[in-house]
Amino acid sequence: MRLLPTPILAYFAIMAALPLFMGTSGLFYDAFQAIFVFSLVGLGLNVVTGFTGLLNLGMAAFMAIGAYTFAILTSDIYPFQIGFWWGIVATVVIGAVAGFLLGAPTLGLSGDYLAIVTMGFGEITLDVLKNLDAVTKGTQGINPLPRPTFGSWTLELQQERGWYWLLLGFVLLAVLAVRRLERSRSGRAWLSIREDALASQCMGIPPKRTKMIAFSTGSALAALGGALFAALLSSTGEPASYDFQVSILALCIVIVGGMGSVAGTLVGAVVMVGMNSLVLVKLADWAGAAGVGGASNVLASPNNWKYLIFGLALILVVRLKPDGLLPPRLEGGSG
Amino acid sequence: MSLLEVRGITMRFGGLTAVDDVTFNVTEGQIFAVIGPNGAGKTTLFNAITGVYEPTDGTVRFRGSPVRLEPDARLGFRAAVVAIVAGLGAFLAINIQELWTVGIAANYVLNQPFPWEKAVADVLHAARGVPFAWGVLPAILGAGVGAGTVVALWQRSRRTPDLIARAGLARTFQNIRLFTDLSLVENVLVGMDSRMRNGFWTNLLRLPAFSHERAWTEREALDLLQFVGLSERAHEAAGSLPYGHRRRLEIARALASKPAVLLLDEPAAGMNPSEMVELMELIRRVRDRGVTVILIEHHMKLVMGISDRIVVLQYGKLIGQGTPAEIRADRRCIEAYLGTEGEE
Amino acid sequence: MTQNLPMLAAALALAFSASALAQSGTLKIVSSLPRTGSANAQTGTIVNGIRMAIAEVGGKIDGYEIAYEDWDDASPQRGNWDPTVEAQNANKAVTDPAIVGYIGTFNSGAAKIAMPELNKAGLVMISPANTYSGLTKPGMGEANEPAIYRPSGSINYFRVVPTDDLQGPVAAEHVAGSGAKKVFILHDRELYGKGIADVFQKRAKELGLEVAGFEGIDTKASNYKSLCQKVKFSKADAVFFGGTTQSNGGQVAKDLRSVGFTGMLVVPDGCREEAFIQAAGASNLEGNTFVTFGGLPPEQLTGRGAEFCAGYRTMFGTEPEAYAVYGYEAARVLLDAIKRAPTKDRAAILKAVAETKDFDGALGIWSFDSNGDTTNRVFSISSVKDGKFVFERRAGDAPAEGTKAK
Amino acid sequence: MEWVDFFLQQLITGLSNGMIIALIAIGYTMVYGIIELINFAHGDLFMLGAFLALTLLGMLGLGDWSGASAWAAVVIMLIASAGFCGALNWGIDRLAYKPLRSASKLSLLVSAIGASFILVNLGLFWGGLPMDVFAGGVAAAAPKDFPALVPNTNLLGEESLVQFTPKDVLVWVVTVPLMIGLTWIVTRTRLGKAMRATAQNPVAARLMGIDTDRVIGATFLIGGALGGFASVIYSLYNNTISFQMGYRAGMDAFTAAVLGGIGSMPGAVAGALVIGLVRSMSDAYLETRWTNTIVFGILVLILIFRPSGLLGSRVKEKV
Repeated sequence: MRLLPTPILAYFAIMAALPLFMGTSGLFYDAFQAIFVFSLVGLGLNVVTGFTGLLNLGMAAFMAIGAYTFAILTSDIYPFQIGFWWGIVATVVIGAVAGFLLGAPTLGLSGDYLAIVTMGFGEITLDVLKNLDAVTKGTQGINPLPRPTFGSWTLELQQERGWYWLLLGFVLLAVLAVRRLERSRSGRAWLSIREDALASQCMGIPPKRTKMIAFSTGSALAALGGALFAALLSSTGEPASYDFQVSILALCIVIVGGMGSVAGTLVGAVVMVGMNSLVLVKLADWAGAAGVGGASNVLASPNNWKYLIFGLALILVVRLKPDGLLPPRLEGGSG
Repeated sequence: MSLLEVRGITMRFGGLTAVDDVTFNVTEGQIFAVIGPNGAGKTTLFNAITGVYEPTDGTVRFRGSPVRLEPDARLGFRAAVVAIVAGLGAFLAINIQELWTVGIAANYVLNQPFPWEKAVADVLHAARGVPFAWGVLPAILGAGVGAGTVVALWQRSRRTPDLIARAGLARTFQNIRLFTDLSLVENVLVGMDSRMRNGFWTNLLRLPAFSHERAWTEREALDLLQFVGLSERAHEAAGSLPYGHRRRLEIARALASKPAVLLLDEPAAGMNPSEMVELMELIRRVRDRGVTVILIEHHMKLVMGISDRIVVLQYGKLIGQGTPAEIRADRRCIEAYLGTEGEE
Repeated sequence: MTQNLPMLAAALALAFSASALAQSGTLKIVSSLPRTGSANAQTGTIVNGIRMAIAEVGGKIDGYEIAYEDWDDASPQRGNWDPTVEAQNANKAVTDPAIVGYIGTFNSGAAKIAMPELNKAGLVMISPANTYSGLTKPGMGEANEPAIYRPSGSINYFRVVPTDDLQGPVAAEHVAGSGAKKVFILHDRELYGKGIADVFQKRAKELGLEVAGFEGIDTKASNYKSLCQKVKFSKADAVFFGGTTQSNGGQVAKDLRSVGFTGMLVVPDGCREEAFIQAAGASNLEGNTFVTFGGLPPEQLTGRGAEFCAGYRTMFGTEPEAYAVYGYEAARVLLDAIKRAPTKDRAAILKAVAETKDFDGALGIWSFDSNGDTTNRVFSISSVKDGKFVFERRAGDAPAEGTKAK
Repeated sequence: MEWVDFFLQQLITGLSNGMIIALIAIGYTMVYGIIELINFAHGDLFMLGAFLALTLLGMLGLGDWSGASAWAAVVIMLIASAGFCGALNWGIDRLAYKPLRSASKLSLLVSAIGASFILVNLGLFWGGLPMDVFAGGVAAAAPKDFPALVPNTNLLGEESLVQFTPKDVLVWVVTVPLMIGLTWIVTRTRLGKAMRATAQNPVAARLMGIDTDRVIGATFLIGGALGGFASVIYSLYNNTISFQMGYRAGMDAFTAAVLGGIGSMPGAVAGALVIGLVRSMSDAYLETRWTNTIVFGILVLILIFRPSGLLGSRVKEKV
């Protein structure tokens, strides 16, 4: 099988060409930049949950670690100021180390015990970021953050297309990395653990080591996503920007897309984040245009329906496509 | 010397003794069978040998060694490193606010060069002023918890199936456990993992060693599939195989690690007579590759036909062992087992 | 392959429909406030205030139609303001040439994200609710604040609410003035709550109050009984809570009383809404609870303010809440500037807003200072009686009439 | 000896909070035990139970609650909320989980997450009902005051520093018999046996003639009903409800279930009591802002040394 099967190639071709038809700014860019950030987080979670079968409910924590690492090391409110690119490198490394530190003592736990530990880790991370305000600026967030430079040229925040392609480039790199790993010894070991942990162990696959590599890889990708998220906003936002709901969003991306499918994760990110950033954002506008809406009571405001629509959409998707929109087999078999 | 020595293995689950003080030796190159009625503790014995269960009592020695991690310098080193890191971490976690303020915030002026030496000196000075309860105590606590964690985790991983598999004991399962979403080749490649040398980075960056290893492992995997007669379906998903072929794939997967011993748990279960003949043939060929075979089996024809040596279990106890001819002559064995099941 | 094409097509279609068209002759005002989730209660009244201000000018100024859009900067995932959405809103506003004014944000954290973007575009931004001092006042926040919010070098951000650095001391002075000796400070660890608690603590120490404790609460906890018992056992005779109704102020008040704490409780303007009394239970606030608030409460207003209250009642059928008047004031000052601006473009309107002087607003007569802050420094202190906020006295920089009488 | 008083006080508070968590945790652990689903919607179901109770109070009329009439109202609310949550939980199972029985565990999880979002939204709507108890519904999202039906008088005498109130009594009087009853159902009745059988091996249970769908439905019903009981007790104890309260309640309960050994009912109770105590001790002796960190830190530590929780048995996979 090819490293990048047709659906993935098609995705990148379409995505790379899309901005040519979309003008140079607008909601489209905001939505798709968010989609790409969450594609990275989703790819990370796909390694952990999709390939290795470890339920991780704390991806947002790794995003937060990435965002804050990047911010502390690059923002001009601190003396480090190592610049955008070294910041990204440091973020990936710290993300992997954070994954290792959480994983080392806990990856021996079975399924849902691990899930609650990762969920707890998410809560702890938020609290620590909030409480250590001398370092993290508490709920203020750290800002401003540097823009990426290419030689002497700097990508400014308004250059939406530039950011779009930059992020798409990062997604492409991540997809390449994940696909390469998936189709190597590490990937086979991950899949074998998901398929049958005991048989895998009896075949000589060391479970903890293997899970640890998956966990660190996933965390590193999530941290990268977090750093780019912060760079896009030029601020880390407040710690609550990385709360449990974000972890849930990442999980929904992977499962709705199709567990263990790289193409599925990419599509899952488009669907879930797109719904979040386009459909639900436009909902009030559409309702207003249709003459619905107002502040007279709780039901009249379209904003009050967002949870309901989001929830219904989730239930419907898994009901109609229990294996995800693009399960691995459609990707051309994992073989 | 025997290849595998089983000494006084006992397995208790709560009040139930599934395996009771079983002792036997397996010599290299044999086909060795474990028989006994249902519930005699055969699979439990296998699980105890392969590390799936930790035996309540008794030892298993393979090539004279117990195949388990012993406390060594590495463990001590690891515990020490983790203790230091955790201790420092606990100290920092509690005092980072103060230290950061003293070292970084107080010394940094926007857009001015940062006086690193002064910052370090300030931090060290401030660290010395941290009260005992907020400095030394958390550090000791952190170090203790860190070292304790290392030891607790190590304790649990002393004799795990992967260690035993890597030592050279491969196995199959009574209720076939393939990786159904993986292709046949990939199943075999998973079995070959212990012989692969390329690490994470080699595979990620596709360094030259990657393609070299990929080439020889895939070739060997295909050879193994050929050996068990499944090479035509090499790239299909294992889940699509018919039942009879799954056994063969499981055997190929187990052989991939080049084991010295292959443990087969009821390989002929659910097979028709002609399939069984093929299986006997396959087991012999496995033995001829130099692999010692230990099998659990109900089909007397198969067992008597290929085994060099047999042990008989009943209610977890070993009630007899010997060559097929000796077992056939042993009254207790016949009563316990052959008398009822032999009519099959 | 066949699976993902429809998805992409759908995304494409959406993106096309998203690009808005500028209509000539229409000036658009948008507000960016958290409209999903728990803050909706307060932001709803702000939006009402804005709608009312626009309705008062008949939706038209100098022949230009005034269109208003109520944007949400919260997402259902967060149930609160979401930095991504706020950034989207800012970008959306910058790129729509018809938009001449941005009313927002509710949360100071969100303002940090929107401010530099709008600043570069020269789009005027008026906040009805941000109180974090660092957004406008040099030296009050981080070293690089507020310069980082003004990349263009000029000011485009204004606010109609007095900042935390003024309100905190007012509360501290009230506590000290009441004869309390020992105060326990709680805060919600948010930008607003922690910020105001910090300045409260500073002022309280200056005034010679003993600070028995300074603690951040967990805003999602089901109760604070243990914490409140700690307050009670500390023998503090006053508690200051820096936080809002959303950050569980009601539960804090309730648990303080339920464990038998009888001292004074002082809360800032984030709690000055009916919802706070509802959440805390009126009986728990009766008598010994005080709320500080920038400006005078609706019923104390005279002139414009009184008109506002009457108008609000007729238009929406409810009493205006504290924040309604801020929304109203923000929109009015913007509309006033649009009217004064010689040309109806962003630059002229921005200039007109910055030049606002002695504005006859619902909150009194005030101007914007050189930082973009309101010169209105009148605070009021209210208590709760029979489930209603009752005006106690004026406080702050303005002459404190009637202080002595108390 | 003030510090003794203070400590005793924390013990009382911690245990009462813990018992409320325990009731919710049992709902989690029962559902988990039988279909291995982390039922994300459970916390939000609990939230709706509280809204129903408040609505009922509004319909009964907010008079002067005292003595017998207050206790009668409590009983009515308990029964109504338990019935409502039980039925709702059963309905959610039918609509959102049952069609996914054969699908992967994680699809089921996403369905539960979806259900949770919907319930939260319904809670928001509910808070906007034009009733006096919801303050006319003008501020739907705001937390609601839950009238103090149970007096806050100190049973140890008004001069005692330690407070032990009828609220604490209520928590124990309701939760302990419920747990005993539940234990009886699970260990002694036919339904209980069927539940345990289905939990152990649904296929075998079906072969033995057990209608597993009915058993699973009954489990959701009972688990939901416990959530309903818990919601009333919670509301009477804390006196505030909000449409977002399900998240924390659910998280605490789920943590308790895992801490005690997921699937084990005594474990859930033990875990909940530990969490209640740790929370109140940390609030009282350390800092509130670190409480969550301490709770989860302790959880991780316990799981490192006891990977199956406090009372969970280490089930070895059958090979």
